[in-house]
Amino acid sequence: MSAATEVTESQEHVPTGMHPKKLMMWLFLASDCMFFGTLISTHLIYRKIYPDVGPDPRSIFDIELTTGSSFILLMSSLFMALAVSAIHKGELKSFRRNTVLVMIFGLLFLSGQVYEFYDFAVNKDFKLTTGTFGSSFYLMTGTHGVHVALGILWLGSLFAYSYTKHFKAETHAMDVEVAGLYWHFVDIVWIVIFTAVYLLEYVSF
Amino acid sequence: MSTATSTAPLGAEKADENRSLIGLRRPDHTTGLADWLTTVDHKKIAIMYAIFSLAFLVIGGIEALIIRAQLAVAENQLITAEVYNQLFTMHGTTMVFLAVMPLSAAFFNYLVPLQIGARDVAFPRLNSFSLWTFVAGAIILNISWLFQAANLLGWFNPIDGRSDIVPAVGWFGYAPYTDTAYSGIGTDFWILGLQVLGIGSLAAAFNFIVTIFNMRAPGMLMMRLPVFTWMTLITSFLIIFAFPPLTVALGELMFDRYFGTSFFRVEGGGQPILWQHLFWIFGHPEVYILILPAMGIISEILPVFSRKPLFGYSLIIFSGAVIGFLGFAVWSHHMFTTGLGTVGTAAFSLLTMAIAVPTGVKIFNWIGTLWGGKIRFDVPMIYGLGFIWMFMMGGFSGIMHSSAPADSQQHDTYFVVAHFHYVLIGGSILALLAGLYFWFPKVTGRMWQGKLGHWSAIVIVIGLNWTFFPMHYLGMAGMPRRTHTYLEGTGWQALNFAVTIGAFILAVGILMFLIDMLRTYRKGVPAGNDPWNARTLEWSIPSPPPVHNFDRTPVVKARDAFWLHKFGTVDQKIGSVDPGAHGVHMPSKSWMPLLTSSGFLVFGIAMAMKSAGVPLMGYLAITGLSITLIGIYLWALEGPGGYHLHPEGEHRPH
Amino acid sequence: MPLRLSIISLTLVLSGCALDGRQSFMDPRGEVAWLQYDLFMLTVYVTFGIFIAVGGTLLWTVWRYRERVDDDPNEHPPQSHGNPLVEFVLIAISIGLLVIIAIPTVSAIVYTHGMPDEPDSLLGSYYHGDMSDGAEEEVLTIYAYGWQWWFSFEYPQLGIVTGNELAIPKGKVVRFELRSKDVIHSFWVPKLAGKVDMIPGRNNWMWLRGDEAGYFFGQCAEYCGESHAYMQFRVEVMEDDDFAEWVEQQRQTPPPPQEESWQDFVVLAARAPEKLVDEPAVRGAALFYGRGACIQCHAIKGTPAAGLLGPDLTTVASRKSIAAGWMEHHNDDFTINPERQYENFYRWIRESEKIKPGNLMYHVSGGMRDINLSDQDCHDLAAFMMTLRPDSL
Amino acid sequence: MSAIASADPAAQETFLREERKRYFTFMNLAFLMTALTGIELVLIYLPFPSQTIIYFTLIFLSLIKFVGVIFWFMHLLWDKAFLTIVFLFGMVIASGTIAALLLLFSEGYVDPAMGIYEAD
Repeated sequence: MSAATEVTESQEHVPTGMHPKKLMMWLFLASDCMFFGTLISTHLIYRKIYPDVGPDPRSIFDIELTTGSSFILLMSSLFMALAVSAIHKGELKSFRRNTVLVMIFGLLFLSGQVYEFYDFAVNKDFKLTTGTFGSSFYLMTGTHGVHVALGILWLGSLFAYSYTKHFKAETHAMDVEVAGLYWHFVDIVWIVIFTAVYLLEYVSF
Repeated sequence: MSTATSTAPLGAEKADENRSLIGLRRPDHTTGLADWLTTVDHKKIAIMYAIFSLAFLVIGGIEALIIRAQLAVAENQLITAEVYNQLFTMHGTTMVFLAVMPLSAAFFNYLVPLQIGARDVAFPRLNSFSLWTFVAGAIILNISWLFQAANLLGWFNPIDGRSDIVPAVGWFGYAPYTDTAYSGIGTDFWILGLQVLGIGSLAAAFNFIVTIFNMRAPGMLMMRLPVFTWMTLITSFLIIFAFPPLTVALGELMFDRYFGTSFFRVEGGGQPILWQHLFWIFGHPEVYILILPAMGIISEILPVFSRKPLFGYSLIIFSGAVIGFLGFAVWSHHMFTTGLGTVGTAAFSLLTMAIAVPTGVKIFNWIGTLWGGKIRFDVPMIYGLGFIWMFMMGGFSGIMHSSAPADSQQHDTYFVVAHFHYVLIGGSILALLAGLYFWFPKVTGRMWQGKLGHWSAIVIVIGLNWTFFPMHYLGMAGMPRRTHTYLEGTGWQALNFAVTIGAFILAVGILMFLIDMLRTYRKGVPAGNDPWNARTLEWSIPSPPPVHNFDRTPVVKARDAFWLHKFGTVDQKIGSVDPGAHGVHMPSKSWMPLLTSSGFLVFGIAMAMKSAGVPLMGYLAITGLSITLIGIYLWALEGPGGYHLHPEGEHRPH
Repeated sequence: MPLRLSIISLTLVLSGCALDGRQSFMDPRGEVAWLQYDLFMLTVYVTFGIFIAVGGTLLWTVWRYRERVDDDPNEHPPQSHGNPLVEFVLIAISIGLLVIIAIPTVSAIVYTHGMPDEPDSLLGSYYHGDMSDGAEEEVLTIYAYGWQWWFSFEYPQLGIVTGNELAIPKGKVVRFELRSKDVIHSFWVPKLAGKVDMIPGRNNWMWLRGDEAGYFFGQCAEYCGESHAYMQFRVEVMEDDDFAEWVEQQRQTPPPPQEESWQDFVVLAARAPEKLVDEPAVRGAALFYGRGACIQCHAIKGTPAAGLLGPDLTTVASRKSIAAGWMEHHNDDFTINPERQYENFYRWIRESEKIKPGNLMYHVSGGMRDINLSDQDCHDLAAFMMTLRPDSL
Repeated sequence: MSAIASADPAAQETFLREERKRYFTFMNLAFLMTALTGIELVLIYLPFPSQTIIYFTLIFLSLIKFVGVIFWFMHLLWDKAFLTIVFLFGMVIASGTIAALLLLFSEGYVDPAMGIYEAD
């Protein structure tokens, strides 16, 4: 049940040997690299040219919390990989268990982000409108959060779909794998953001 | 005609299978409006793309004519500065996003599956979604004219300071002029329209890449692909890498306007120059998105009318790829006057010059194709030769721009206007018109009579040169672009008057072209399968092609497959794959792409109205997004659908 | 066929247009513009050479290999697929031709992006009046600000401010610091130098050298809103003595039309308008400082008018145009025509919104839109404007 | 590449064995990445004399995690090379653009006279 895909079937001959949905997803992810690349470069440019404008990131960031969030997202990626593995093996129960874990960890990550935003905005007076730092920080991490939320929605739909009679491990393994690719990509974007936006702020030359 | 006469879904007994999880049935209209709204047939989608884009070509052209009428004489009062600014903004945006890009998309859609021997694109419903999303974006942009009319009649009044209703920020909308302090809700229409158009373009590009890689007929190796398909592939890659920066830039601008961020707002520390960088990171590849399909079309037409294979096939493809790749490394040459610094200016200057090499290679190879051939001057060829000549001239002024110090004089003058109209009309549009003539017999099965087509090509080329060649001199004489009038003392009157006459000649040419197309469609003589003695697979099937394209999937043995099929050795003949007992599998129609796209339309207009201060519009915008989400779910739950066709008899390429 | 068309339009163009028009970059009068002109002509020669070679080949090919009536339609020409050697040679030639353009381009970029080292151009070497400390050892630096839709020019070393018209000494390097007050504008005097944008939030600069005395036309070259077309300015390149005199003139302050000081005049105009001399210029001055609210935005040095949003009017009547160069009142020899000048002042005050739609003077709150000026008031203000000129002019 | 589509029981058996092996690969990778994340946190608190080394170490560590996810979790190691090429193409253009933008922007051009946000 991947949205927006319908392959013209009975194309016996696939010259590249790549499933169209998978190829499509990788193309989308390549394109998304440019998307997040632009968001991240906006942030880094403003941090570069206005290093002293806005609040000091070290005084507002809660790096332990963010590290925890990163850990959570990494773990969700592990379960995602296991869920994909399970569906390929035809183990529906294992697939469901792992998918639920992915969603739980995804939700944990999101609640961490919601807490972080709340903490910044209310306790530390760092808002969306707080100059360029606030603008680029919130738009970038917020967009990432939206990606996570959409991923949870997608996996949740697949999870619910797996209880219907239409769901078969053989025919839907690719749908799960494609959703998994998306989820992992969201994870690697966070790996980049965690280093470029959070950790490197703590390095002082 | 095709022996497979039945286009209705066969096997009504399978109707249950076509029901979705929640009981929705896939539509199966075969006639009327519903057929066009729900179709997933790449050929019908292509025809709709073509019709919409030609309509917008006319609208954009009328805008240009009003602009030229205003500039015909010095200190003219025909239209106000405000309307003039709206006209050039909408002219640019319309021509780039609503005329040339979708016209290229029409060719992608029609030809790629035919040229690679496929039944349809890889994701037929997604293809339909791309079309309707394009339509939604086009409506969002152009509905601003209606709101302006309503405003003049007093029916619609935006909140104070937002009364600038039609976009007037130029097609690249430089910040901070796009901020709420300087421009009205026209900018919102512009942002949202482009954002929606971007979604449609991205979806189409993913679709074509997958199609070209995965749907090729047996034996259609990458290096046997027709050049047009190759250029489609490169263009699609450009789209998937170029549009995300635009999406982000527009998103940031939207946040500035709606939520008070300061990405480009100087009061909050934003740097307006960042917008220029992000826009041109998109904008320069976009230029190649406009021209590469045209190059592909020309590379198809020249060999056919010279009766000779394309000269340097691999080099043409390689240079196309190099142009595409370098396109991401030269964006700042649009910004030579913004103070990039010595190193930046020099680097972008040199990289820009480098692009001249692969472009030159293409022109050399086209001449090489003509060399030693037997050149037949039919209408597509006249347009095609006009393309080479005009595109070459546009390329020369391009080389002149690449020298940054010289460019600092030409930048934002009519010299630049002349340059990009030579490459966009003389390049893209001439090639697209050549392609329309070339494939028109295939699409409609009709062939034109008389010489109107020849004359249209000649009049368009005359009008083009008459209009844009003097603009070089206007630029040298210092006339800046985007000025709605000029003083008498500047000495620009004579040329401007001449240019205006030229613009009307060009318009007459386009009109002749439209009349000829319409006349041929109504009264053309039957064209036959292969009127040009052509070289590629699409000419091996009936005109117009049957809904399933190929009765039997062809097996390709060589490049220029159909030519060698006709004139080559026995082992170069096109083979075929037996479809087997279950026949040809066809995708079912669907309402869901249209529904999903309509959510964008609601969202776009509601957001602009929110900016205008109309109450409750925020909720309507959310409703729009919900419609899209519901559409996606219903789409996914629609079930696989599909039906089988049994083309009767032995319909093979002959 | 297209070549013939090009030739026709070329002749048409050459007869219709002289490239020595007042904003033509084909008629350079300054060091930087010359450099850019030479580079441009180099690209023209190179591309024209390619045009002749490639275009000629194309024409010849099309002619030579056209299908003839007596050709057998079923006969196929030799099916050649390409020739790597030809391709290689052509690519090499293209690269060679580009190098011819690239080398002077890079050297010109480096040259125009750095200040030339010319001792003659130091301010102390040609100007001997008052200037700020240390300015003798610097080149003349002018801060140019773009506004919607006019320019202001500050000479911080010399302590003068002017609007839309500025003067620079002949043969001396002048540095421009380019700033914007609202949206992006571009500073461009085609005959002196190519353009550099004025971008809000960003420090841009350029240098230029006017090598010939004269009156030069400039224009904003970046789309900046409704009245973009009306945003022009003038640069006067002067001999050293003339420049020194011009600076002195710009420093003068106008005497009050009545009373000892401007303060007293303003008070009188407000408290006892009946005691004012009944002359148009005096009534106009009273309006300017009183009901007209002009001083909200305009400054006249040495008087209570110190507004910052509009052009400095201290010596406005010494300028050869108003409304950012759109309304001209000079004779052919660039001397002022007083009748046309008066007419321009009157029309500008009377109908500024028609002349320059969207302008701030009309639209600002408390601006002309909100003030009901009678026809007589406009004449009075125009008469007052006519008095704002240094005595010696 | 859904290998279960394969009807061949032998191939199916190989595939399942591969999948079981991957389970441990995934586990090990996850532990490694957890450890790396921990190290990153410790690194920024270390009073290390050369911050440059820390800077590059952090980038290097995130690169390891990045490669780990795309090649193992996302199966690029076992998939068609073409997918890797497509994705890396996007990565190269994106990182090239980021690098070029960062080089083009510098503090020197910022106009301090304009209203830059001040921390309160």
